[in-house]
Amino acid sequence: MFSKVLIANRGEIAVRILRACRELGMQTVAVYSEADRQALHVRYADEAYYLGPSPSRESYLRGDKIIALALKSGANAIHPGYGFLAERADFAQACLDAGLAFIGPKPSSIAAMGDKAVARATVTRAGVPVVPGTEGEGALRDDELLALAPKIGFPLLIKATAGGGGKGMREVLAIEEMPGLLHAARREAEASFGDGNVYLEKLVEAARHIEFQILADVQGNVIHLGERECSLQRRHQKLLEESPSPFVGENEELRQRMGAVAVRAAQAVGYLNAGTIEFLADKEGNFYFLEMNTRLQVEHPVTEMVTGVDIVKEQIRIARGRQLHYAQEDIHLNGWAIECRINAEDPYNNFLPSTGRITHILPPTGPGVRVDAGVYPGFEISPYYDSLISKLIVWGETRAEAVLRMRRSLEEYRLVGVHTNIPFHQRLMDSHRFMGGQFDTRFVEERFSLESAEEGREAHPEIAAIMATLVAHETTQRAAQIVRRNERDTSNWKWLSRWERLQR
Amino acid sequence: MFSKVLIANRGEIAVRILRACRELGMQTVAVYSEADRQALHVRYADEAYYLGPSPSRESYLRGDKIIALALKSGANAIHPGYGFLAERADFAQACLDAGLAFIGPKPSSIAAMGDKAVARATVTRAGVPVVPGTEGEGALRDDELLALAPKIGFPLLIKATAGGGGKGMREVLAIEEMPGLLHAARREAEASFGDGNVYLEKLVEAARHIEFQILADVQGNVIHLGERECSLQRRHQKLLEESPSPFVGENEELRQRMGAVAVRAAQAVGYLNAGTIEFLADKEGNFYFLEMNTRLQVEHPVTEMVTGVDIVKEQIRIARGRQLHYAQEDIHLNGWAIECRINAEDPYNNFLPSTGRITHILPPTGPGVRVDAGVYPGFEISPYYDSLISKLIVWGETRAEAVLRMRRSLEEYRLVGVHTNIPFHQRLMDSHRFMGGQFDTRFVEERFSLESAEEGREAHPEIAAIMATLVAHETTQRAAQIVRRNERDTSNWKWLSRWERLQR
Amino acid sequence: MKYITTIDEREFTIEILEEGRLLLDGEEYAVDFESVDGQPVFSLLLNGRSYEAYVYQGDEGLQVLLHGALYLATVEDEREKRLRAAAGGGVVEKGEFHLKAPMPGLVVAVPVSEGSQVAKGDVLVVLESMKMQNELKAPREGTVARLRVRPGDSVEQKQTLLSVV
Amino acid sequence: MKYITTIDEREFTIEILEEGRLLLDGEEYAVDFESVDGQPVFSLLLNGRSYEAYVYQGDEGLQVLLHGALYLATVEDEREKRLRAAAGGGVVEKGEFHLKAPMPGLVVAVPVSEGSQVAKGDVLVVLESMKMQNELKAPREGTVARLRVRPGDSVEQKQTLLSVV
Repeated sequence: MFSKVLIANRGEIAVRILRACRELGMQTVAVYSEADRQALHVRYADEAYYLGPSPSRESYLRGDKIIALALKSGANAIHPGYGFLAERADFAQACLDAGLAFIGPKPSSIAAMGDKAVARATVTRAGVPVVPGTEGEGALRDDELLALAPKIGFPLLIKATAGGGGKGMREVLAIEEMPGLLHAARREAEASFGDGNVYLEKLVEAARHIEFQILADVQGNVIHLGERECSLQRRHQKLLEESPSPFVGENEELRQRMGAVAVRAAQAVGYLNAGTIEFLADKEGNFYFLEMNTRLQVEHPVTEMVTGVDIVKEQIRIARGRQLHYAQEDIHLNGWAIECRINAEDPYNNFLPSTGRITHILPPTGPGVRVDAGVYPGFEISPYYDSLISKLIVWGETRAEAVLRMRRSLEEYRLVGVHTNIPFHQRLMDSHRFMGGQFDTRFVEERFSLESAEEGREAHPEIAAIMATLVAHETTQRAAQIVRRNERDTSNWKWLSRWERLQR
Repeated sequence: MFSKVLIANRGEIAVRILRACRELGMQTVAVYSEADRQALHVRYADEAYYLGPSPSRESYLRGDKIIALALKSGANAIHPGYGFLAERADFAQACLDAGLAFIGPKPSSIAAMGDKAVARATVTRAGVPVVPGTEGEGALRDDELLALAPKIGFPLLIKATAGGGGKGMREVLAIEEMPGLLHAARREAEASFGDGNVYLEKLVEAARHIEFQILADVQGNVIHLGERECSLQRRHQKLLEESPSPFVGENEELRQRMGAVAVRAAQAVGYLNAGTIEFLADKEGNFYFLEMNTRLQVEHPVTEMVTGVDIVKEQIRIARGRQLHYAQEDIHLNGWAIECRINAEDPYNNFLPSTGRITHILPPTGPGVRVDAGVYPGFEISPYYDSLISKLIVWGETRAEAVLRMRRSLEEYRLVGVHTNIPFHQRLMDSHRFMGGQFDTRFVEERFSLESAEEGREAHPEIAAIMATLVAHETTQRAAQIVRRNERDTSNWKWLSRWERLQR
Repeated sequence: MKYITTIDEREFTIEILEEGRLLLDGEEYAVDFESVDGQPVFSLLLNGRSYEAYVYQGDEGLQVLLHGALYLATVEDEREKRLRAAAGGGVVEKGEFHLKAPMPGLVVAVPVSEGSQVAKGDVLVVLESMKMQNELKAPREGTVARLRVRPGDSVEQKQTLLSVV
Repeated sequence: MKYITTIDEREFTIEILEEGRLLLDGEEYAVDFESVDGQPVFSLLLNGRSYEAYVYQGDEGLQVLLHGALYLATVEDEREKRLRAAAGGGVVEKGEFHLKAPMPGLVVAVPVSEGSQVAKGDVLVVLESMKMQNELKAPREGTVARLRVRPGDSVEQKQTLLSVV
């Protein structure tokens, strides 16, 4: 049974895992790249070892070095966090081969869920619904596709086998228009990818992204911790998550049915530890398996806030061979939790990443507010890693209370030195569709813009004008003062007390 | 029904109340003294008005000015917070006379509970037990006291009517020694206070301070939100509070019995809004009414964390005439919460208050952690107000989890610029008696010292030596560099970019 | 001191008087304005109303982020305003545009070449940073000139990548 | 550079070598030492072990607050150490003690008068600050001299209140 854990990650999730380890009395080992010497995970860990240069492939992706450092430091378990090596079956296997516990699923489960076709086939055998389509059936001719189309149902999508990014994709509303659209799709696919093969997939209309948190122990117990709604995305990046889902809402029957399917999907690969089953759901309440994330998720805190379960501690207990703390009937969703991902990016400039030194932070606090962050005043945000710098999570007795609490928390949050997407979240909180829970996975990209969201709001241009003018005024005045002061005193350093020098 | 609230307070509690108002969609008005222009409550409120010079009696205690500012700004309710004017019946009455809602109890309840003898008589009539004694019975002769002593029971205390501070106080274990001790006590009281009168009071051995949170609405519903244990005190200042109480623990029968008595005590004065009934409890489970705090308490967050009730929001709803959100049977204590009061004081120098400018804060965050604070990096801690700068509250599924979480949170907390009592709390968390829940109101002062608590711990003098040496070394090196740099460049200011000047 | 401050083509005349007072379009206000912790975050009390905003120096004036909304402000004193009016007024509409890297990163694609005609909004360079692919677009139509990068290049912040003339 | 650092009467010999190495009582360690945000908070990696502490300049040396425990350290280089040894060694035990206000406040009581004999631990002045009454005590026995305050006085931080001779 292990008692010293190496955390093979950085940023907020490394800090999150360190905290769980510390509360369980485990010794901790951090690893860090050149850019991360001053990172919070290095400061919080009991031990910290240099891994390599800043680019991930030379540091956080060097599984060989990480395992060597674990062995050198006497760590006997590795927690991979999310991203980096978390879903690499070969890394999980290498840990086991080196005699280290891997705090996550078995390598075979990672591999099975990592290959989309294998995953689809595996869960289908277990009776889990997948988005109906012909993807797994190889290259079909037009007559074959036309014969299969009615079984899938309309509307459906023609998709290029080789492609992505919408090239070679066509939406089909009825069989009559299909031959022409097939022709157009194949021609575009051929032009774009040099491969004219296409397949059919049911179009899930007004799709919502709903996922279930799974926990499974070595004794074979598998439970779910209810769902999370993650439909608010931009460029396939989740921006805001909540639990429960406003779509599932008070439909406890649907929740339990989806949860049972999620448990079955996990059991289909003999799953162990924490994982997430992602579904697409349509307006009618049909839901389809999308994929399984065989690791801890960024958005796990919303589930923690409504269930009271500390998922990371439970991961560690499971990896130590303990039985789950909870049975399915112990799990109840209490109240409502929302998470906003705070990214270092400029919402007013096409969401371009923003780098720089953070000079000041005033995080929101108070009742029902949790902030998970990997940054602090003085820390430098580098261009090497993802732009997530903080997660703001709130809890309320109801969704309405949680939304209002998120609003006040976003308004309170001060972070100086890099741009953040906080204004984006503020506008989202004001949106009527968000407040009503009426959104799907296309909402942010197709029906929400920061500029138009600002139009309807109470604006204060006169206040902005006053503040800008006062800053400009003071800048001019100060500049003059600096010149004058300098003329008087050419030996500033003499005025530094010993203490001030010490603090430099 | 009011919609704009003036908060007649400062510091963390003003911020706490502002947050509740904001989440309820209320407009907010702050008031501030000269020292508090940059205080967080001024920054967070919709409006803020200058009250007067820094000393409280010229600012936060000026009820007349505060009421005038409420009327001027169009606020139609006042929340007094705790301290300052919160328990002044005349101020509450003046608010009502000015047509302002007072977010608190009726002036008559404040008055009745504010006079110790009246409070004692009132609750006694309602069948609430008080510490047995002869205090209310005037000056008695020795023979009368000797006759009453057996009814009170031993051990008991002889106390000086005029006195305090232990002068003229004697502990009596049996009737035989009482005549001699009476003589000595009277002589000492006479010498100290010029008044030899004494009274008898039952000695509550190993007393624990346990209080119940009460909520009462205008419809006459009165409920309690379970208890808080506040036995850890120093100079009658609470330092750490928890809910539930380790003393009451799983004895649900005792909890409900004490809760019912607390409700009865509140009803005895026709109580309205939030209040707290304080009890002293002894080892046998006897408990005695101590006093009622007719206001919000510093330690209300621990109750919020285990019940899920937002007490400040509930206060505002009650003051608006709404019925309580909860019935008694809705209230369940879920898990365990602990609060450490973080004071600006030096635990290594007799807990002397510490003033200065805060230059850096890294608060603990993550699962189960709440920080209520009224300070931020750049804020100046002045000598005018109390030393409470932050409250660190944690929640755990069990008391053990909460203690471990508090430990890691205290270790994470960085606050530079003033001394804090964080090291004191860290040592308290390590104490076996604290961990075991084995402490009474005398524990901190009589059986706990920072120095001896440090003795048993794993010490790292060699690490401290290295760090001190490296700091001294760098200081010397830097000082040399500053001299050299200055010799090269006598016009530093030229090197400031426009942006740097702007940031000054 | 009198300033003319423009936000979204709306002009405000702001005169700063002594002792914490100012005139906004002729109306007098009590004003108390302080930086928080020496940061570009400012607390303003204006006739008792409390506001707080970030104020940054941008390329084309001051950026004010207030209650989650961004305002672009240009502040001129009377002399500057008169000079600009005398010079014929108006910002120069044409001129060369130099595409600079907004952050350090790796060039992953350059879908244009020297001499390409581009329309406003066309993608000029795709830059990878923080694990995201970021499309840098043309702010106006024109012709690509002085293309200095190709896929695979690492670039520094503010490095010029190409020009649109 | 070689230093002799004393903590609780325990001496450590610490030699700082170049390139992130040092000798602690002759044993070599890899050392990486950085201030956090320019604050008197320091992060130390010592052979891979991670420590963080506040280091303050106190009146009698450096104060190191590490894992919630306070260490008082005096750091001397070899030359200073030799000089002190030559001077007969040891800190001066006697001499005057000047009681200074540790914070601004209001004097509420002065239970001694000029010429009073006091023992170590006797209360000299009671100072109210932050709503607390704080007892300032004698650090050693002696006679009260130059009493400069009386009840009701407001005092500034570090103002001398009286002396014990």
